[in-house]
Amino acid sequence: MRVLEAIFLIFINPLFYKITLTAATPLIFASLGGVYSEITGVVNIALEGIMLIGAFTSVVFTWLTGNVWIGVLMAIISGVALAWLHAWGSIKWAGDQVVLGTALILIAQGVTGFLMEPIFGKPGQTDFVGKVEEIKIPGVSEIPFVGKVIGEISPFVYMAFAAVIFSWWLIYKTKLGLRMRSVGENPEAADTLGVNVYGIRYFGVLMSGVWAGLAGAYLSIGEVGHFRELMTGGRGFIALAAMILGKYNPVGAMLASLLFGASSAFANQMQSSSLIHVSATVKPLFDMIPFILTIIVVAGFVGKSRPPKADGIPYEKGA
Amino acid sequence: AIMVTDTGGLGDKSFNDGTWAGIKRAADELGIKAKVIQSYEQADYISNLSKAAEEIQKEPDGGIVYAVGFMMTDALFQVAQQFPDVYFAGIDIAPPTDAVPPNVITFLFKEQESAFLVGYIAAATTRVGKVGFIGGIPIPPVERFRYGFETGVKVYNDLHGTNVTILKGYANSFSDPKKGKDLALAQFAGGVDIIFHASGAVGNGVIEAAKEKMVSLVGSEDLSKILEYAFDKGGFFAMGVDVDQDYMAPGVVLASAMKGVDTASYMGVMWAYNGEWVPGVHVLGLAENGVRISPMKYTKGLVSNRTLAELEYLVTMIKKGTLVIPDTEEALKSFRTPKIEFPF
Amino acid sequence: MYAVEMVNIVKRFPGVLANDHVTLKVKKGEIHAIVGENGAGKSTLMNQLYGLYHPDEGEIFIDGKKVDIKNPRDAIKVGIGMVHQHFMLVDTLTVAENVVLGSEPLKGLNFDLNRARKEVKELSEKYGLIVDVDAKIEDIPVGMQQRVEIIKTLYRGANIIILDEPTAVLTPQEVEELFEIMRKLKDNGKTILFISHKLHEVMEISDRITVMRLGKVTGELETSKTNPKEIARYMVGREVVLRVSKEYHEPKEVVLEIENLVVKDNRGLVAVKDVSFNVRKGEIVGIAGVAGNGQTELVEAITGLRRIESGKIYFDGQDVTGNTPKQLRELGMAHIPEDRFKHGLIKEFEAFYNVILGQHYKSPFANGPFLNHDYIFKYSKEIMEEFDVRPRRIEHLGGNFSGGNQQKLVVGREIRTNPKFLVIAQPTRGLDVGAIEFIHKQILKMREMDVGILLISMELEEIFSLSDRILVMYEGEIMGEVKPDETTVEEVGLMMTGHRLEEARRG
Amino acid sequence: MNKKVLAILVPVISVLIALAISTIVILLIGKSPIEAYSALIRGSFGSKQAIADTVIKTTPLILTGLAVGFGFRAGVFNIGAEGQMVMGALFAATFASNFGSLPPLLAIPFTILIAMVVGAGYAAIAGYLKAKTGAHEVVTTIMLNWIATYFASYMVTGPLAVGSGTPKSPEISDSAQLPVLMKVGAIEMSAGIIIAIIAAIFMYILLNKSVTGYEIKAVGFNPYAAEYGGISVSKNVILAMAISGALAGLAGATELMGVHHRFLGELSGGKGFDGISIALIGQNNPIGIIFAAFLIGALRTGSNEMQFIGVPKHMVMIIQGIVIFLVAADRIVRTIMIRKRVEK
Ligand SMILES: Nc1ncnc2c1ncn2[C@@H]1O[C@H](COP(=O)(O)OP(=O)(O)OP(=O)(O)O)[C@@H](O)[C@H]1O
Ligand SMILES: Nc1ncnc2c1ncn2[C@@H]1O[C@H](COP(=O)(O)OP(=O)(O)OP(=O)(O)O)[C@@H](O)[C@H]1O
Ligand SMILES: [Mg+2]
Ligand SMILES: [Mg+2]
Repeated sequence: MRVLEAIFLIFINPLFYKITLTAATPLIFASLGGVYSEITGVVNIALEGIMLIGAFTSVVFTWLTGNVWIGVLMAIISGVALAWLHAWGSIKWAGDQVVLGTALILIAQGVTGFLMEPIFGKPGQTDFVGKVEEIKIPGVSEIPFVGKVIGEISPFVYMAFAAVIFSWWLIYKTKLGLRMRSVGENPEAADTLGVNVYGIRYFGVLMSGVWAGLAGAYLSIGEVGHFRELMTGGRGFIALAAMILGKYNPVGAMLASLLFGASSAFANQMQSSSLIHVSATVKPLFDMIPFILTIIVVAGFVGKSRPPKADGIPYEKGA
Repeated sequence: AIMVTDTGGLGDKSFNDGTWAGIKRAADELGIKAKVIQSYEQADYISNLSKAAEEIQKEPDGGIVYAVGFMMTDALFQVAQQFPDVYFAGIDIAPPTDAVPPNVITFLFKEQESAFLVGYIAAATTRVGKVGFIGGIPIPPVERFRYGFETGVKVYNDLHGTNVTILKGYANSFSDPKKGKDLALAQFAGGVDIIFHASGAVGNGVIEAAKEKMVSLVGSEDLSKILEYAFDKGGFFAMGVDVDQDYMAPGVVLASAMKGVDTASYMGVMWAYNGEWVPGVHVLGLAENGVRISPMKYTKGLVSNRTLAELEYLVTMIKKGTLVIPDTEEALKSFRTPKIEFPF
Repeated sequence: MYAVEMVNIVKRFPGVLANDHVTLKVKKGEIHAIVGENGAGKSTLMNQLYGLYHPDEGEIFIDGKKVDIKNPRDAIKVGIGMVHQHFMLVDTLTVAENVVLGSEPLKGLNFDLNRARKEVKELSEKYGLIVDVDAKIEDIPVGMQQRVEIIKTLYRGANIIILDEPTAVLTPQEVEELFEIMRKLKDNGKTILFISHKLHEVMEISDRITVMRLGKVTGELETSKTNPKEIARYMVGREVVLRVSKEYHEPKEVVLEIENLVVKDNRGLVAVKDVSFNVRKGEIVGIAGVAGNGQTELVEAITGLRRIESGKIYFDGQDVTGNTPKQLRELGMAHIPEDRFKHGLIKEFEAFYNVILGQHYKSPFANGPFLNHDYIFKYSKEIMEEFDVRPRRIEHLGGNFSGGNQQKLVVGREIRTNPKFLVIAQPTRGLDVGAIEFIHKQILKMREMDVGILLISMELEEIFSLSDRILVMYEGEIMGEVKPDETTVEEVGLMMTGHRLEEARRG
Repeated sequence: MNKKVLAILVPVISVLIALAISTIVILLIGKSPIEAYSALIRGSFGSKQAIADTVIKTTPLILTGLAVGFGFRAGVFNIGAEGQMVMGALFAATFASNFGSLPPLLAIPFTILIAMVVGAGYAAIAGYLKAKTGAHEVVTTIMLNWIATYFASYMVTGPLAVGSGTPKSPEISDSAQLPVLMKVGAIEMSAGIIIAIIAAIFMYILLNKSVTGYEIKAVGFNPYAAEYGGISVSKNVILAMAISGALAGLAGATELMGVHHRFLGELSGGKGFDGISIALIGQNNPIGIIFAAFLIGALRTGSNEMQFIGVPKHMVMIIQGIVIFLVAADRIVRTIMIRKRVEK
């Protein structure tokens, strides 16, 4: 009974919904990045690395210029730069996309770790360098309950949802989107119609750099205002899972990210509930909830998620 | 002197950084070389310590090898046996057996003592009767911080007839600040107003969460405005760990439970070179200046003078040994607040 | 004036001379057929015209003007459109989207789907190419997919349209429709290049014919002045029997008995409705029908690949309802599947692994848990020899054989299991006349050896020439049973469109 | 140039290019590249100790490489070797601390068996879900990794925890420890490498000589054709995952029984993920995987020596990253080689 009461209290607490949103935001961005890349046919396991680079660069430039938005911009640029390496290796040189992705994660981890000392004069983590402030929307923050959820929240959360809408529009409503979907599914067919397969794939991968870079920027200057080595904590892989769970669709990826955000917010609140009496060392086990829930959802409700047919296969003309 | 880090590496703002600071200070004073090797994975410990010991053997004046972090316990003792002519020191390392070889010293800290003090402050300062604790992974030093914190709250309750309760949580990580922030926000949502963290970089997120909540309440990041508000109405606070983290969010970090790792490592190097080597385990607490609490540069005004005076008194009791803070789960369970009569 | 002139085209692939100084001249407004054995170089020649490959030597003239076609975009510019042997469609997109892909109409920033749909509808009406503009490609039948391909070329304003083996996957009705469309296109002034292995089709539709063999042109014929036998001789370099003749052979006991079988398709709709029939040893029962009338599901149910909703299957007197493919194989059933890419072959396996699929775990192919490679190599050499699989390399990967040779591998594998009963679906789809002759002979040989055979084919000619009895399927039901020499193509055709035997007889 | 020569030359040249790129960085931080690289080589091959170290590092990498590689051959992407390795080692450690009464001849195979069975079972969860519900194994194995990590962390800080230092399980019985092949100082090179090589041979035979291998490959290449050929697709998907997981569990066993002798918090240390690139660099071929693992193992060992001359550990991650990148996009290297030859 106590447990039910605890759960009930969690669900009626507006902060649960706010933490859900902020926990989901980096996943939404990163899984969108995955969607862009994979619907054009390039597997992108490097999201974790791109996020890390984005988190790092945004802190560096925020620190150098004092302007967080320059930090955000540079996160996007650096994300695109790393994504470009992925595109170059996997599109131009037809390399194995999974291996290239893991290589880029290593490179991102190495480069960010390595540059700490020369740039900040100390390794490991930086001091607080500044943060994108939460925005307060006057009307909204007065609404009961809702105001507590989104009345004062990071602009990145809004950006994430805007990005989903934008992406849905781009992918399903524009000529570019049509071409993206076609080169991921049947690049030969697209090629015979004069669609520039390589160009579109580059676009998809570079866009994944934009989104994953933003995901990284959110984690550092969007949330905590500093950089710590490996601070992405595996979210790139979770985003990958969210993308598959969301069936390679921006809206689906968003829903999967929200599911994940909600269950980790739930796990956090369960740990922090004064109604649940377990020994302190058992508490870390609550963190398993999101992962178990995801398995149940993917096995029980989602079933087959079919990747684009040409996903992961380098396109070579005339083969 | 050569220091081998655990896989956390330099930049943890905790034992690796602290040890390195102390070694460098000693090396500068002595005019010797100091080096650091960072371990990539657990399997590196033995080979890195062995290599470091070989390096030291080449030095005409000898030297000392530092193993930093409880993860290196087994490796340190295995390697030290192989190099009896090289001095070894371990930070945060408890010997697996009672017999410590003559070439080894290890330092342990009574984290519980400094955590006791911040727990006491938290209990005295909370306006809602609820405080929080966030740990990284429940490893022994983290747990000792928790035991101390819980004891501090309990003693305050017992002495003042209050009923301050504690929410506890762990991040399962030492390096994910976002997780720390989410967990802290969850605890704030659960009704606490002060959170003590012992969670490495995760704590940066905890501090950020408190700051965000506080700034939102006050409507300004200005220190004097924050303090003014806090003095009148309370607010949201974090408490730091390992080093003085008060500066990370002035006015919001109420106090930090510090651990003098640098003092220990400085001492070790000095002993090795000055021939004052005292092998064995050195447990450093308040009495030995191994742990302490931050001077509360910004926030002293938020804690009542009476509380500060009580703290002074409790510190002397601990130093004298008349108040023993539990360092195990069992000791915590059976801890009963002794009779304490403040002389004022 | 020629619409297309390809002069002295040479194209080499590693180790293969695919086109050896080929010259092809196509008049404006004619339907020009190109025929030749599998691997003769027809597709290669057309791919160069469409800019997918670049010729090593030779020149191309369009309407008398020399052109250099570097990629499909160049080809589209000079008015060439191509419908490939393997369709170039994006399965997950709709018909309209597929058609306009690469030259999409816009409305502001948005892709103008409505205009695309309207334009596709207009084209479809103008040429009688019936398509559902909003259906996804993966949901529509092959015939419609082909019409989409043709619309694609028209949408881009093609005047010269290449159709590479368009009829291989079509039902006779669909072929007729296609020919109607081709005539309409011709009337509209379009020039058509038409590749086919079916000589009667070539005779029916084309104006002139170019015959290829081993990368060279062996003949240029006026359709009105030639006949199938002559074409076949140019193609194969010898006399070919175009229609195998069979002797009477007394059928033995029943080997397969189907009772009231009901099977559902992938979408969960009933595809086989209450079907009953039997097959005896030593006889060939042919199932005729337009594709998509439940034949695929019927075959899959019989061979254990698909769940049965109700009804019974008896094999050799034994109830085998619900048995797995493995159990059925062990009882002596063999299966030459309709889709050799999907079911028949593992493209990544070498020929020697492909020929043991289904028997790989049995002695002498395996010794306990291990494969017996010595025997496997020997066995696969024998099969390749006996069934004339080219190239004769047992380590060649399944996917690297040409379609005809892949089919021979599958046929060889299944026949060599010495089955009691053989299910054969579309055995000669896409094969040249020589290969068809060979496979038909093999099927009749099995009949002589008292194997019961169930033959599913969309080629009425094939059904008529091989079967002892013909069952006609329509919408999952058997419309009637006839003997080939007691019926006519017209009667079967009527039954294929949903008339029961009695109605068809009445006329 | 024939294919085999190229297959060896490409990684070698990739290493050279990666070194060339990092030379620039080393020069930029004011160190000598020659010194750095001779340290790298000395560190990985320069002494008995170095060689032993390299072998110790290579062993688990071979096994996780085989695990992932086997999965790829069977058409499943087992991104969960990490979790399977952890679970295998954790359960083996739990039981093997009580094997004191068993002779090594029983205790060793028994411990190995536990790790393999647990690894197999854990992976089979993902296999089962894929076969029965179509759940994508990349999603489920990523999730299972996290669950394993948290579970293991809980076990060594809670129920299994011993001592006051490291979160760790009790030491496994002596009889369950792998025999030491070579001992240099405190560094013990165990028979783990022999187990890894046997596993590679086993995988080679299984894939290339056995009926099971034939069926697993058939299902991986074309499940429709496999089913048509009488091969059960769901059985083989589960089996393939299980075998892959057993190999990952074996990696956990050799780390447990040959290196740490107890379960420690960071036992896997990302080796399951390393397995992905090792498998693919080795082209999913057992022999290739051995060489790829050796390449990465040697780079890692050598990197520690580089730290002595002041090149930070991150440099090696970058070098490794570049090597893996170039091996994946091997056409870059091939193109460079062809251009070079044309110039000549
Ligand atoms: N991509 C390729 N790589 C290597 N060789 C090829 C390739 N494409 C075709 N060939 C070679 O060119 C020859 C001609 O092939 P092509 O596909 O043009 O034959 P075809 O006449 O179209 O046969 P079919 O009637 O079966 O369609 C083949 O025998 C083959 O050896
Ligand atoms: N990637 C490849 N590598 C080597 N040879 C190939 C490759 N692709 C095709 N070939 C060769 O090209 C020839 C023709 O291949 P293709 O797929 O066009 O067969 P086809 O005869 O046209 O098939 P169908 O009978 O279905 O028309 C075959 O002889 C095959 O060996
Ligand atoms: Mg062809
Ligand atoms: Mg062909």
